[in-house]
Amino acid sequence: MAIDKVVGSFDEAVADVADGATLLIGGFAGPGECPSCLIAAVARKGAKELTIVGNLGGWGTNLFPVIRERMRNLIAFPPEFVDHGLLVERGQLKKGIFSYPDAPSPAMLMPVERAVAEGKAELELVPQGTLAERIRAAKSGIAAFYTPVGPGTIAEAGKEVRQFNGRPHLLEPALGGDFSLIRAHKADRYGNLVYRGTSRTFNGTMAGASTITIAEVDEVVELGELDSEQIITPGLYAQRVVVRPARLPPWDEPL
Amino acid sequence: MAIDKVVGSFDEAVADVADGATLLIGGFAGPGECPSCLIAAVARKGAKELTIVGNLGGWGTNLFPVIRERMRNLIAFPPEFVDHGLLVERGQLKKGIFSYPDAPSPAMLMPVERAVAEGKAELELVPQGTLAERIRAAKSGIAAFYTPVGPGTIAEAGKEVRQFNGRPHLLEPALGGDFSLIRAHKADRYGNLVYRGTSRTFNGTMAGASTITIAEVDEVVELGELDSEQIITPGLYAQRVVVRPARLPPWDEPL
Amino acid sequence: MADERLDEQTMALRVAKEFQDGMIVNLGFGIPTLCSNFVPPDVEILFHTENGALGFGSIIQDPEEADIDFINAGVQPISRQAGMSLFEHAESFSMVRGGHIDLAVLGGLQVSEQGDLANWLLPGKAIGSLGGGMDLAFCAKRVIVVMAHTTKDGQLKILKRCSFPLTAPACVDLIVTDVAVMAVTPQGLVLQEMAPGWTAEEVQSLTEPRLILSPQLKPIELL
Amino acid sequence: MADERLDEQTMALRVAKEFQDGMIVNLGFGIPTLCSNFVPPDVEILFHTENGALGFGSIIQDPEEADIDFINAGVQPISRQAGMSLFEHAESFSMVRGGHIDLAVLGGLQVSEQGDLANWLLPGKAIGSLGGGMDLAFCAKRVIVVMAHTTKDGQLKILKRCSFPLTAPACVDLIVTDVAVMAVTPQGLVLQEMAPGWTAEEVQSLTEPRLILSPQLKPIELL
Repeated sequence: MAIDKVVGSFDEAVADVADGATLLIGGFAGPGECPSCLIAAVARKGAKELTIVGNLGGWGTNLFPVIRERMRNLIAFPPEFVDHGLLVERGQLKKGIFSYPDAPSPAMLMPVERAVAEGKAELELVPQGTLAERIRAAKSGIAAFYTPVGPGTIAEAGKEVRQFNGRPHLLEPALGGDFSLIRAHKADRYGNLVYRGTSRTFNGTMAGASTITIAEVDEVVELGELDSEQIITPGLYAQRVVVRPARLPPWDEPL
Repeated sequence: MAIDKVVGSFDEAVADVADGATLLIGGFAGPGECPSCLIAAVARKGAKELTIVGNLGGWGTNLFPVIRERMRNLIAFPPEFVDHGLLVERGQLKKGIFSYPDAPSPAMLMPVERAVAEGKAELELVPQGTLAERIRAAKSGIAAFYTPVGPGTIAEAGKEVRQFNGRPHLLEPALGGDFSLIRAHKADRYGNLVYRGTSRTFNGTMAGASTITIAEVDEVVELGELDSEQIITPGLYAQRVVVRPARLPPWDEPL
Repeated sequence: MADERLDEQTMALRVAKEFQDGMIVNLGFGIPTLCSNFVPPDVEILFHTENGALGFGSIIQDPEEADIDFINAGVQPISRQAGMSLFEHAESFSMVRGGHIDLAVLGGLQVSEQGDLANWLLPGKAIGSLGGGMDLAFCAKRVIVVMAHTTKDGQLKILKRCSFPLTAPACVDLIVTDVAVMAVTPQGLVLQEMAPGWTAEEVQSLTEPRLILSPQLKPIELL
Repeated sequence: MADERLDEQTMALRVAKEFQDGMIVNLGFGIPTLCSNFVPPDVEILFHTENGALGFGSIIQDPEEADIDFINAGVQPISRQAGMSLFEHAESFSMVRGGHIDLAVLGGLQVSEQGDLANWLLPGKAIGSLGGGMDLAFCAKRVIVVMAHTTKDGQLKILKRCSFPLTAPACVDLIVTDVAVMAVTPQGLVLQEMAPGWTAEEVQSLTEPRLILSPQLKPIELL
């Protein structure tokens, strides 16, 4: 039988995301690099007690229109965009492991800030490079590593400190998930992926760092159309591929 | 002033390789992926007491014709090819850190096997994946990491063993160099690199893992000719670029 | 009373004088981002952004031309440029942690005379964001902090010890403010340049640690 | 006296029956490489090679068509194939160490009843090569060793304990030899299949640890 990782719907792709699952959710901060349809499908499924690993805490549906309006003179954000702030708003988060959880202005509160303040969720704050490296370690079978980033700061809390070359380092453990939900540009049936521009970001890092990696792509192309030299994520790191429509429907509609 | 990393000659490119230097030398096992001209230039310079990090121990000039003849019915190896076995033959090696130091047949001896037997050089034997990861750690500023590969084998000797997830792991230190000598296909003046086929191998890994990375390439192209999405080694990892002639001259001729 | 303080553009201009040919430079949010407008004409540098690009062009000003797949770490649209490369996040921070970034220009809430930097937790917020600033502060070869010399309500920001939680200890090499340029040295903060019309005493009055006056103390060059 | 032993091609054919749809498979040097000739027609698998390719095609037999930039870890020329991807060495071993290789087929000098494997130091050599075999033996999801049941001079290779230095302890799942197929289980080695004409006693006589006879013990299927 031919290998074919393409799944017909987003709802089908996330059907086995169970309560208590750990999700690595790709993206950085903007809509270009965010797997919005996969996130919406997890919201529709309603899986609870999730641990979510990502860069941002997530804008959510209340804050995003404000941000979109602020950014209007610089860049046009599609109004249908949702990020994992949606899952936080809907009470699906147990623990967030983020690099950038708070809103960029003291006048705003991200959903995760509210959830933590109300005692409904926990937060683990991780420097961005350490977060990326911990995820990469999970993909790469590295149990833990020593980084020079963090000694003498909040990042040191609870961590082993050890000297290498006369400089203190922190021991940081691998951080893998049950599912990586990522955004890519094109895929083939083997799960080979290419990205577009800076949308590669944490998406490329998280591919392969979970038991199941699901890629939300613009297009599935014929095998061979992706040049071997140019494939960024080799297919063995992606287990499922779903094609996203050109225009996103409202998040609560089946897709 | 415009950034321009292209150096006019191989001899100039390695002029500051001093006695006692640590060289990471790219390649895997065959001639396609080996920076032959850079190695030849180091041989001509005659730097001594070198520590060489690489996959193979190096065929050298005596054994290579034998291997070439053996491979004749499968693949045509260019006769002018030299690898770092040349440096071993010429007594320039103090210590080799290799994954595959011995010849594939008990009837042959690689130069490094001779040198070790005669007490002229030391050898550190490293599993190939651990070697690659140690080099990558040097590039990435990771001081050391825990790998599940090696406990209960020769690889454990002298290493810290620690349990993670109920499984023993070895602590492996980063392995960087003074110079990485690598082979690539094309470069631009920023030092951006692309490779060809399986020639990427340790070349892509070693780029950026030394203070100075020198790339031996087939061609330097105009800035912008390498597609941003397809650049494998971003230019900040390469400090020097040298163009290799279509046909290699004998190794002892200035180049 | 002291003369006017420099505006943000002028501070950025001053920082950009530190750009040297061939440097790999990462600019943080806010004033640091403005530095990209002032690269000296005979200097070629490459900008790095944490979210995975090196050697990108200017910030795009027209939203019609912006592309949501080409942004910097401040979510500003960036233009493509010959020689630009793209990469994923772990690779991007291999560059940072591995010491491949020559210069990071960061904003600051507080800087100590030892060069400690605090810039990640805004006063009054329960939760802050480390982002990529901590990695940059620890690992860039050189760190310049650019910030107002004092807070809007007159609180000192250059202190003997930071009271806010640190981004990184002993990481800052140079402080550029709206009134002065100071180098962090083993002996303490060396006042090197002052905004036009300012005296060393006036700068000192806004600075908690004792400033060492550079023998080459001069006005900030604004051209 | 026992019947003929299987030749290398036939051993490779038997191993290839373990290939299941969608598997990522790494083949070691020697007999394992031959397995690529026997992929069942209705099965699509992707081959991984340590030197940085996944999903490549067959070994090229004509040196005129060979390209020195497209080789496998045994330095054999490989053909390009739709869906193939290329990567550098650290990424290649991220795949191995990270458990992304479903099946590794390796050669062996000795295998113990606990599934310990020794295959990196040839007898009589002072120096051996670990290569990528150690990483594969430790980290592939499933490890099959394919080898002659005994050495050319009749020494046993399937032992209670390996006398040669180990490649990895307790790593082997299945042993395919020129006379038998044996599974490594917590109870010991289970004899599952024998070459045509062989008896369990004959296989046992060439095997140091006591073999457990599978209730489904049968001749090796050769089609």
